[in-house]
Amino acid sequence: MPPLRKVLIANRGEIALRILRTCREMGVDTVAVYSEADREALHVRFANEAYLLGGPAPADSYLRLDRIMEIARKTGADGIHPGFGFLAENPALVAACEEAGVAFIGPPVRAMEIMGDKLASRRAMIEAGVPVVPGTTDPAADVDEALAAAEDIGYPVMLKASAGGGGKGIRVVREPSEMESAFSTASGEAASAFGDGRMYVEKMVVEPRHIEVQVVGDRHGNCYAIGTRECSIQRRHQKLIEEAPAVNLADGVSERIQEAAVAAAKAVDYFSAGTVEFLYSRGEFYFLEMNTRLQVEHPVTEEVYGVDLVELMIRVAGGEELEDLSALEPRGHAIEVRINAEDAANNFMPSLGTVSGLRMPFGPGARVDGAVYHGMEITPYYDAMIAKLIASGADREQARRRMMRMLQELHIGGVTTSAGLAMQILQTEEFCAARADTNFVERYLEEGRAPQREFADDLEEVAAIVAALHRIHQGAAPLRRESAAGGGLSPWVAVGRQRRLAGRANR
Amino acid sequence: MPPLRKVLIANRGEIALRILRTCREMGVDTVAVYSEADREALHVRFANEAYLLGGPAPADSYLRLDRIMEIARKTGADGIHPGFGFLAENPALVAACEEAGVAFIGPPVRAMEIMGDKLASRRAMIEAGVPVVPGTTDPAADVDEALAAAEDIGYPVMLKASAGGGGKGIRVVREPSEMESAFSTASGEAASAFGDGRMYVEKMVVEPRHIEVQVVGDRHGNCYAIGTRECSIQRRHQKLIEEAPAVNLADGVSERIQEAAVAAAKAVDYFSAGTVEFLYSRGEFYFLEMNTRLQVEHPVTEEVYGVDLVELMIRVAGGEELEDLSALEPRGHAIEVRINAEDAANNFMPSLGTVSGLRMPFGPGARVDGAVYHGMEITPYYDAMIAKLIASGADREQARRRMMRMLQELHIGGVTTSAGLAMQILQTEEFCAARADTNFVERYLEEGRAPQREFADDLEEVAAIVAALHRIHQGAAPLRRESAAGGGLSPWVAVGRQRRLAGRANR
Amino acid sequence: MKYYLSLSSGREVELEVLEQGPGTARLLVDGREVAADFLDVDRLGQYAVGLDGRSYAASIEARSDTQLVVTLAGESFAVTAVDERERAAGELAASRPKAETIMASMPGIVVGLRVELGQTLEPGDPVLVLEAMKMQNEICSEHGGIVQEILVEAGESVAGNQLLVKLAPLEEEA
Amino acid sequence: MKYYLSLSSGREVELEVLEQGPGTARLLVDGREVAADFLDVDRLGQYAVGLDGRSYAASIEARSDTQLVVTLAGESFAVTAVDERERAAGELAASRPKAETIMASMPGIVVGLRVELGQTLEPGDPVLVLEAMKMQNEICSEHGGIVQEILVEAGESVAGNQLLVKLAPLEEEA
Repeated sequence: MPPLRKVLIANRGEIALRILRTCREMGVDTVAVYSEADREALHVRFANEAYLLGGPAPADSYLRLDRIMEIARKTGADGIHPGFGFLAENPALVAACEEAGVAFIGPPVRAMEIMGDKLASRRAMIEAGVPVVPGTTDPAADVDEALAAAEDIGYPVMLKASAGGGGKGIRVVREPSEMESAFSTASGEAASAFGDGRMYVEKMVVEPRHIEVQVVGDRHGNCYAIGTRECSIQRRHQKLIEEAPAVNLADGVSERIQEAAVAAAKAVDYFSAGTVEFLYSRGEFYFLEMNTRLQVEHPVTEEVYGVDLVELMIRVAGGEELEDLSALEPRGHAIEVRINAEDAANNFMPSLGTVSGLRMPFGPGARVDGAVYHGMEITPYYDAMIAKLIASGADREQARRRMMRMLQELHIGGVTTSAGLAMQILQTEEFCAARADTNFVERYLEEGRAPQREFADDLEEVAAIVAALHRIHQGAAPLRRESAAGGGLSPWVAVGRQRRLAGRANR
Repeated sequence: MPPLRKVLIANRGEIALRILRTCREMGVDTVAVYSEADREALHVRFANEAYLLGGPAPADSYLRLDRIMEIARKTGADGIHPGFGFLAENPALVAACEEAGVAFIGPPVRAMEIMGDKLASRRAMIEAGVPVVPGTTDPAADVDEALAAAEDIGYPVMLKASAGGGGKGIRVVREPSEMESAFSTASGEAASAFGDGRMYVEKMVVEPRHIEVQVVGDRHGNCYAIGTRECSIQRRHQKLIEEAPAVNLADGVSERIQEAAVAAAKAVDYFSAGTVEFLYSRGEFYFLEMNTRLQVEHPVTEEVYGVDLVELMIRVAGGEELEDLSALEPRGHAIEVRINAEDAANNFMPSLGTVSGLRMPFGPGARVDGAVYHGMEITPYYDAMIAKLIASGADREQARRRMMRMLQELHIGGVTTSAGLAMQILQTEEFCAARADTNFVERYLEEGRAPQREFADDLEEVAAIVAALHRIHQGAAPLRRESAAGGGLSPWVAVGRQRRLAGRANR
Repeated sequence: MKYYLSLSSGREVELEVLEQGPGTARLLVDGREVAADFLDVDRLGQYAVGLDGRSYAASIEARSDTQLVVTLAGESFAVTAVDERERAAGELAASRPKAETIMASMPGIVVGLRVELGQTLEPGDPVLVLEAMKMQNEICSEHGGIVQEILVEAGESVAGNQLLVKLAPLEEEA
Repeated sequence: MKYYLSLSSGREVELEVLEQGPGTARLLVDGREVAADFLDVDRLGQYAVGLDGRSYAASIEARSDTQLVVTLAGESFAVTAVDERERAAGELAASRPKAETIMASMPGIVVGLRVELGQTLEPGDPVLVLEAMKMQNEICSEHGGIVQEILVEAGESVAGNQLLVKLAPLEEEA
């Protein structure tokens, strides 16, 4: 199994670009694939070769396994990296790669199958001695079965898609009356997302924190844990802020949870990069699931350990035996904020539009992983995540303040993003003390708390003044223009108007 | 001496923004000052307070010590950071700070005075047992004295401004006939830059490499070396590419040169951050000068050691005793490329204009320190450096390839930059082997070598095709339009024309 | 000219323009005088703002003539900015009951309808579920009302800003 | 239409447009057929280019109608792109001797004059020293010639593109 020389990246956006960057740095050629909506995307422009898959809808493009394999064959790619989402956890891609003699840059198909099935993975973990949350071992076929199982376990319970992942197809059920609606929406979501609507029922862990472990293994039987991450800042099971390492854990938990993660990975003969997710509550941790792929939040681990996880995946896929990764020394702390094109003030509605004007945060400790560019159109076809900011510092507080500084510098014109909410969360007592649980964000939003701002100025008043200045600058309302007898606009107003026109021509 | 709470930044551009970022992260308020050319600059927009100094010329703005001290008084700033350039090495600023009871964020005035004088510093170094280059100990008043000194030392010699720094006022003189013109231009440059045209003569070290040491001391007598940097890639004594740590040194040199640097700093009771520069040739090193300020290339040290040098400077200025910095562990390698608005293909002429469109490199290991933004006007008043790219990697080769990747991603519309030259240099055998000396870039340019490209494609042909496509896309030449009988342009041509108009309106 | 600024937090600011020059203005903000300068940096929404020596990097997105989103120091503030005449006109309009139209805020697929013709809705009641960017979003009525017209079916793809459901004002019922 | 592309390295490329559609073209490049597509991304100089499946992020700066700087994979290439008609017109012009004007490529200060009226210059000879951005730059003659007019004095501030010195063609002397 020789080192890979040409990798097809079966993905788009930020993660395609992330993989492409490492390939370029390794001297590995890249083949991009794209939908009609993505012809000018950065992952296409920066690749060595690029081929059209089909229409913008994922089913017509990034999920077209047949087209992807055809392009791999045509271009002579010797590896395929699936990124995350789309085909990343689809065993059919692994099988197709094997058939075509192309290296799949990911784990073995058996590990993917077991970990992709909530119930099979629970069984495997119990066998391997990894602690799991009490719950059913068989899926509930319908609402009645789910109700019966919940009765046994005791409310509150979690209803989870058997084939699920990435936070989709999950609902909390606090009492029997909520079961019917939760079951139908979650099952529908799961059926649409994974083609499998089966659900199972699990005890709800009280005030859980989401702690996870990065693991990397090779095809020679080596498997290493590369530290912990905390991802408790989430809304509807979508992570918003992640960090490494996890802090504020009971004594010995960091070591024990990493050992459990390696045991979990070894139980399925895992290789490549993967993440073992746990719920942590009051000193105890429980296996939640294993994501058999690279994760959105992988950069915080890279920053703390000075390692390139995509590089490791490519080397493992090329058959290389890894050096001893347990010798990697952590340094400092890293925090990631996901920038989603969505409007937190308007029920997190996706914010579509054209990105006009972009000011990304630079400077010490500031990493940006993103595929966003001036002129980019945010379409409804794909995930709302358009960039990730990663702040590293000597300690958690420096990383936190650095991230605030980065968010202050960020400007993405034309769309509304989740950056403002992240800014508020970073300044809450709960975040500062590292004791937010996975329900914190939803509680925070429900409470409608006034933000605790570390910035001294009265920002609300400043915003009001700026809004007024904008109107004055624009020559303001029609009423005002009417009152300007003889059409005599002030020079300022005239300039303002010309500028607006120029700005429009550019959009 | 309490911790600083409000810092006035007596500088502009990239370095002002760099300092401001750390202040914000430390919770220290910032006062920006600006010239009429810089009202909309990022260092102004991101500061807490901002005040106009005067006209665009430095003498009317960033060199106006009186105005700066007045603003410090008015705003209640308790510290002043001078950055580099402008007043950074001017003892008058230190004196004014002392008089006003404001902390100068830099070294003691005596260290600045000694190190600011080439001859005084030579004497001090000889006394402290730090090796120096053979040369005169008194300045040459005129060409004849310089000729006599050179005769004693033996050609080739270096002619250096006594008050110099930053590569200005330096010339190589290979034989007596070159002395007159070299003396007059160098002395003129020095008189204009430092107000002091005195020159001295030094033996020219053969095939010298520029190796320097970052030192940081506090007011409690502690002084530490934080590793080495290599800055041999320079043209006309202006550094283009810098890296940390210096590699390919003879055994024991890294340790001995750091010890010598600390001895040099201690000889002048140094505190704050400073750099001791050495020439290195064939296993030996010689003291060149000490820069008593933060340096352009400080980020490579920050990346390798995980430290924030501006933070250390602010803490030292607040009277804090530093933790033991010799305990800092280096990790990996970092390379910096300066992006100057200048045209290497046209004798490095400054490239002025408006920045239109900006695509900065992101991703793992990519740091950008810059003050450049879409719409920024590059004026002739200030330094040509508009950004710095810093690539960090697990080793030198990863950092080098990462920097190439970053340069490939970089796009700064509207101006010509030095990025292309850096890209070529990074791919030379000499750079790859870390054996380029300080004359390498000039030799490389004179030779007119064909670039050794690691990118497989025939880029020249692609560039030619792209140029043709651009012309075709634009509806091309007037000749073509004439030939379109009846004014019937193809839809493509029409669209191309509209787009061009829109683009222009935006500029 | 006077401006009335309302923030989404409920806060109100009253502002009067005392004097204006090119890029500068002297303002009276809730009775306090403020010297302002205001510079459009890139014609793409970035502004350099100075208020009595304080400095701000502001971003402005105009949702309409009077609905502005101002981003400052990492946070966004929705501001309704009306001048004195618009305010007088607005007060008149506010006294009339509101008919409501439910629009698609983005292109997507209607995966479920939650209402029937003639049904009475309270403010905040769900109207339909729209799927976009792989997330299902419940679209709710702002003011409530009576379902007058349903223009889409479940399963239908809709464009951004497409009209989906019309509500008649509740008051008309009484 | 045929295009003649000259690179600063001296390389020449001949290109013929066989067919063109919106954003696509079929080209004959030095006799080899190439399928191209070309997309203006941001109207600010960034283009997405595809050539037979190879992909490029190209930046283009137009210095004039025919003088283009193309940046690709981190390097910039100065390309002179003329079509067949321009080439025919150009060949005519090239047969005439060239008068040269020395312009200020940027605003700055003339810190030294290196020539006198009537002096004969070889190609590459220095004409004057211009200080800008704190660096002194020697401005040289491209084609050489006889100094006909000196329009500035040492110490004078000059604007960008200001005419500094006029040279008469050398051939006129003979």
